[in-house]
Amino acid sequence: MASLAFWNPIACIIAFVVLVAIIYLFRSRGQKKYKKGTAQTQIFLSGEKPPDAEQRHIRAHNIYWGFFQALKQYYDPTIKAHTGIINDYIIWFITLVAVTAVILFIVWLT
Amino acid sequence: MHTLVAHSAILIIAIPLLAAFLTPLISRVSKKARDILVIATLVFVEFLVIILAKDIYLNGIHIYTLGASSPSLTIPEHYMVPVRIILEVDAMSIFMGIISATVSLAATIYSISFMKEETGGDRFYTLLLLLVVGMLGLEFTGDMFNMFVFLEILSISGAALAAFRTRFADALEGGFKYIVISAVGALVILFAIGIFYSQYNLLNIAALAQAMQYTMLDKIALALLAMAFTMKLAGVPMHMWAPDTYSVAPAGTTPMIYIASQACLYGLFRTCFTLYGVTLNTATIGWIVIIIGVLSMFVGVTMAVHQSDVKRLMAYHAISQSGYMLLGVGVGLAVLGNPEALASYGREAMSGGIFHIINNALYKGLLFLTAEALFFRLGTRDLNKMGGMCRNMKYTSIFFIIGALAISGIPPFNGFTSKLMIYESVYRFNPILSVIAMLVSIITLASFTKAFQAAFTGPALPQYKDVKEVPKPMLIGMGILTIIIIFFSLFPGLIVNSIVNPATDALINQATYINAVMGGL
Amino acid sequence: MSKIVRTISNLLILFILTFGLYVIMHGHLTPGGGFQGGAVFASGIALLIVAFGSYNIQKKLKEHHFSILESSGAMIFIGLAFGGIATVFFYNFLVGSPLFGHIPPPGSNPGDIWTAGIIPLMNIAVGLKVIAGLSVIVLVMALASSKIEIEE
Amino acid sequence: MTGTIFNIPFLAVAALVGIALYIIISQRNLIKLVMGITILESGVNLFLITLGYRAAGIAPIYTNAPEGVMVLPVPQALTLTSIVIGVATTALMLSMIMLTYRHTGDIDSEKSRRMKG
Amino acid sequence: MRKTTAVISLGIIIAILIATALLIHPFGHPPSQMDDYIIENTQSETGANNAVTSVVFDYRGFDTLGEATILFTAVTGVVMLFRRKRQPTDV
Repeated sequence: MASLAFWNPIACIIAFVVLVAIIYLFRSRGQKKYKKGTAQTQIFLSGEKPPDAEQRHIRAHNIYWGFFQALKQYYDPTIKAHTGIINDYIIWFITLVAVTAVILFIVWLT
Repeated sequence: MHTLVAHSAILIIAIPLLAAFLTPLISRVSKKARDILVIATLVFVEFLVIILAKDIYLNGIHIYTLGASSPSLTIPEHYMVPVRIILEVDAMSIFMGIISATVSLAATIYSISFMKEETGGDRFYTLLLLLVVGMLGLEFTGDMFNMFVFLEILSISGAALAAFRTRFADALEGGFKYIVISAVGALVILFAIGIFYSQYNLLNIAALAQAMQYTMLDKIALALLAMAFTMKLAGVPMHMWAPDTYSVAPAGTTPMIYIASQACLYGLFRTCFTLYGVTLNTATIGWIVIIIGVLSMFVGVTMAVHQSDVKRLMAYHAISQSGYMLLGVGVGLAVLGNPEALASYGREAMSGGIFHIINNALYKGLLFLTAEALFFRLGTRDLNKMGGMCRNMKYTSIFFIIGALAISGIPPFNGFTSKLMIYESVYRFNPILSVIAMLVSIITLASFTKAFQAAFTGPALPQYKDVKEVPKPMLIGMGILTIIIIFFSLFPGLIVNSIVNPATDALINQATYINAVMGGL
Repeated sequence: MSKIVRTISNLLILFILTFGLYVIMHGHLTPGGGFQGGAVFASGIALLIVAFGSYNIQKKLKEHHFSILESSGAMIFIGLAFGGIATVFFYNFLVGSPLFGHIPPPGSNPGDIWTAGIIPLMNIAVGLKVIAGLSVIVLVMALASSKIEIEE
Repeated sequence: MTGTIFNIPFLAVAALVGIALYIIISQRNLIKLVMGITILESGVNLFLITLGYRAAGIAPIYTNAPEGVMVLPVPQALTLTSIVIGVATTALMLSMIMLTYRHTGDIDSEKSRRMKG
Repeated sequence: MRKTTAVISLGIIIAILIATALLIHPFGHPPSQMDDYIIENTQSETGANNAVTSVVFDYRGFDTLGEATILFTAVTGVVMLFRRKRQPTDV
């Protein structure tokens, strides 16, 4: 396989191990005074009380909001096409059969 | 041992069938015996598939004539056409067979703990075994009508399984959509079989391929067959049933229904490459396959990013990944009539596409199982309601990360290998297609980041404080797939050379397939 | 249903079931076979269900009886197919043996029931299966439409 | 193209399949949809069985057979298989519709739909 | 839009079907290389007088096994769908 000659998963594994070693090095040089369960682990928000866990979690529908807004012109018709009605699924099917048959016919003519 | 190998093709189909008939009787006696029977059957099938695969890679195509006085007597003495049903297992069939058997085994082990909390377990396992029979039969048969029969077994058992959780209205809706799509598709395929029968009075694939003249009627049959199989494998724009069905199917069966649709992909390839082969205007149909593939990749992934239901998200990714296979193999099909281009990049594109089938079956199966694990513990599929599951479900989140990295094509995981093969070879065919494929890969990563962020990271939510890790059988099921993924990631060259390239050659060399039955007549 | 329907069904059922069995048994000689005969037989049971109501039938004919019958029919069928595996799966191993093994004279003949090897046995197995399968479908759907839940 | 007039059975097949497809794509009532699929099935079955007819043929059964050319047996076997498959599919579809109706109180494919997008 | 597409496609499909009906072999004169073998040899090979049954259970017996399996699957599916449920339903 020509495409695999220059790429070897073992190299990736070695790179991964080296990366883990570097991370471990950074981590071992961190603050030794850190202790779990004390005020150190609490969220600090300028002295305010932090919001609930419910509020802090970024929900799935908020992620990539800008992406969907930018591609609104693509997404609106696409989602509208996914009607969820079984009859429409069959319409797509017979359309595709018709288109394929017509293409094969045209190619045969030329 | 020799006898076992000689009969293994039929035993792979008949043993799970026998077990399926036995399951309702056994489960009246003992539930435990039933579970053991099902698992033992699937382990035995896996074993048979492996020894059959070994035999095929050593000795070439395996032929089994049902009901004749000898398995190799394909054509009756002093006659010129095959009359009986012939099982014809070549490297491509056994490649699909390995996928089906492996994923089914993992998914069934996974299902055991799910079934402890549901009623109707004996029916569930019966249908599960019948689904395995349908897949393996579709892949191994060498007869058009027999293929239709197994397609129906696969569809009916798949639809019944998808509707298994009858307490939810959407489960019934998903099952109903699946069976309507399958019924229409299968009837269209039967119509095409009738067209072949009217012209050549043959039903055997190899004999039909030899007799094929590519008349006007054959063109009509090709359009019907190709589109019916494409609908069954959920190619855009006939993909809309797939998210509905995959998202409602109960634990463990989602990967199997997905693999069943991959068996229909095999049906499409068998039709295009073996049945029609070079008699067909391959560039035309190749381009049709490529366009459907590109559309599937793009529409699938962009719709996936938008989903907030975790299983729908993965179902759209399943559609998108099928696009890669269609693209890779479609490029091979488009240059089939051009030996120079085929040797320089067409064959590698096909290898990439076919390698992607097995990679995708593994990691997509793993991802479906992790999604089902979330549903099993949280009782919801809505990503908006999840969060912080890393703390409660450590192993599941590790499995999810591995699956997500593999599907997004991050090195060193196996998804990268096959995608790289597709990118490289497709680039030499048409650079734009390759660029779209890479873009889709990036959006895939983005959407899995979203799913991971929403479900697994974030602060511990109070309502899920008591959520525990999923039970052991589920972890074993996911673990099997993970181990195979890691193995495939470490030794891609070995896999490509030993099982993928023979499968590619089996598709390209139509004459070998024909000669195995017709004996060079 | 009314008394007339019930009386007539009581009379007819015997003929329907006998005809069904005849079609199953003579599948290798005359038009028909396991599927057709099974369908005739199951239509008799469907007639009973229509005439007497699914609730009354369900007291006598339970769903699991049919399930066992169907599984056994399927097992006999696949078992006969396995019987030939010494040669090939589905090999007609009874041709030439005393049981159903006669070879009929070529061309038009009056028909001999001891011919065709495993085919009559397979007809019976498939007949059992179809009887059980179609009856259980009709019974379960009739029960479900009258909102009676079936026993597991 | 000779003998076009004798191809009327095949035209009947075309009509049945066309009608069935029209029903499947236009009727929103799920029961009618299933009826459409059943008609499609009948059309395909008719197609298979007409393929096997030989002019002035007799049934391919030797028991007390009169003299004459026999029609092809394989299409009949295929049709038998196809009919049983049709029965199985229809039964399962109708059961699903019954349960859908219990859940949603509707058998309209648009109003009983829960999933889209 | 949807209606127009559907009507046009249906028109093309019906045209294809009619073309099939006209292009196919004349009714009553099919090619018969495979079936002639079965008609000739059904009595000597299987011993059955009824050629259709010999096709169903011998020459294409595996199809029949599949067909019986389909019926079995459908019955299993129907019984499974109407099984007694432990959990309450969501309506």
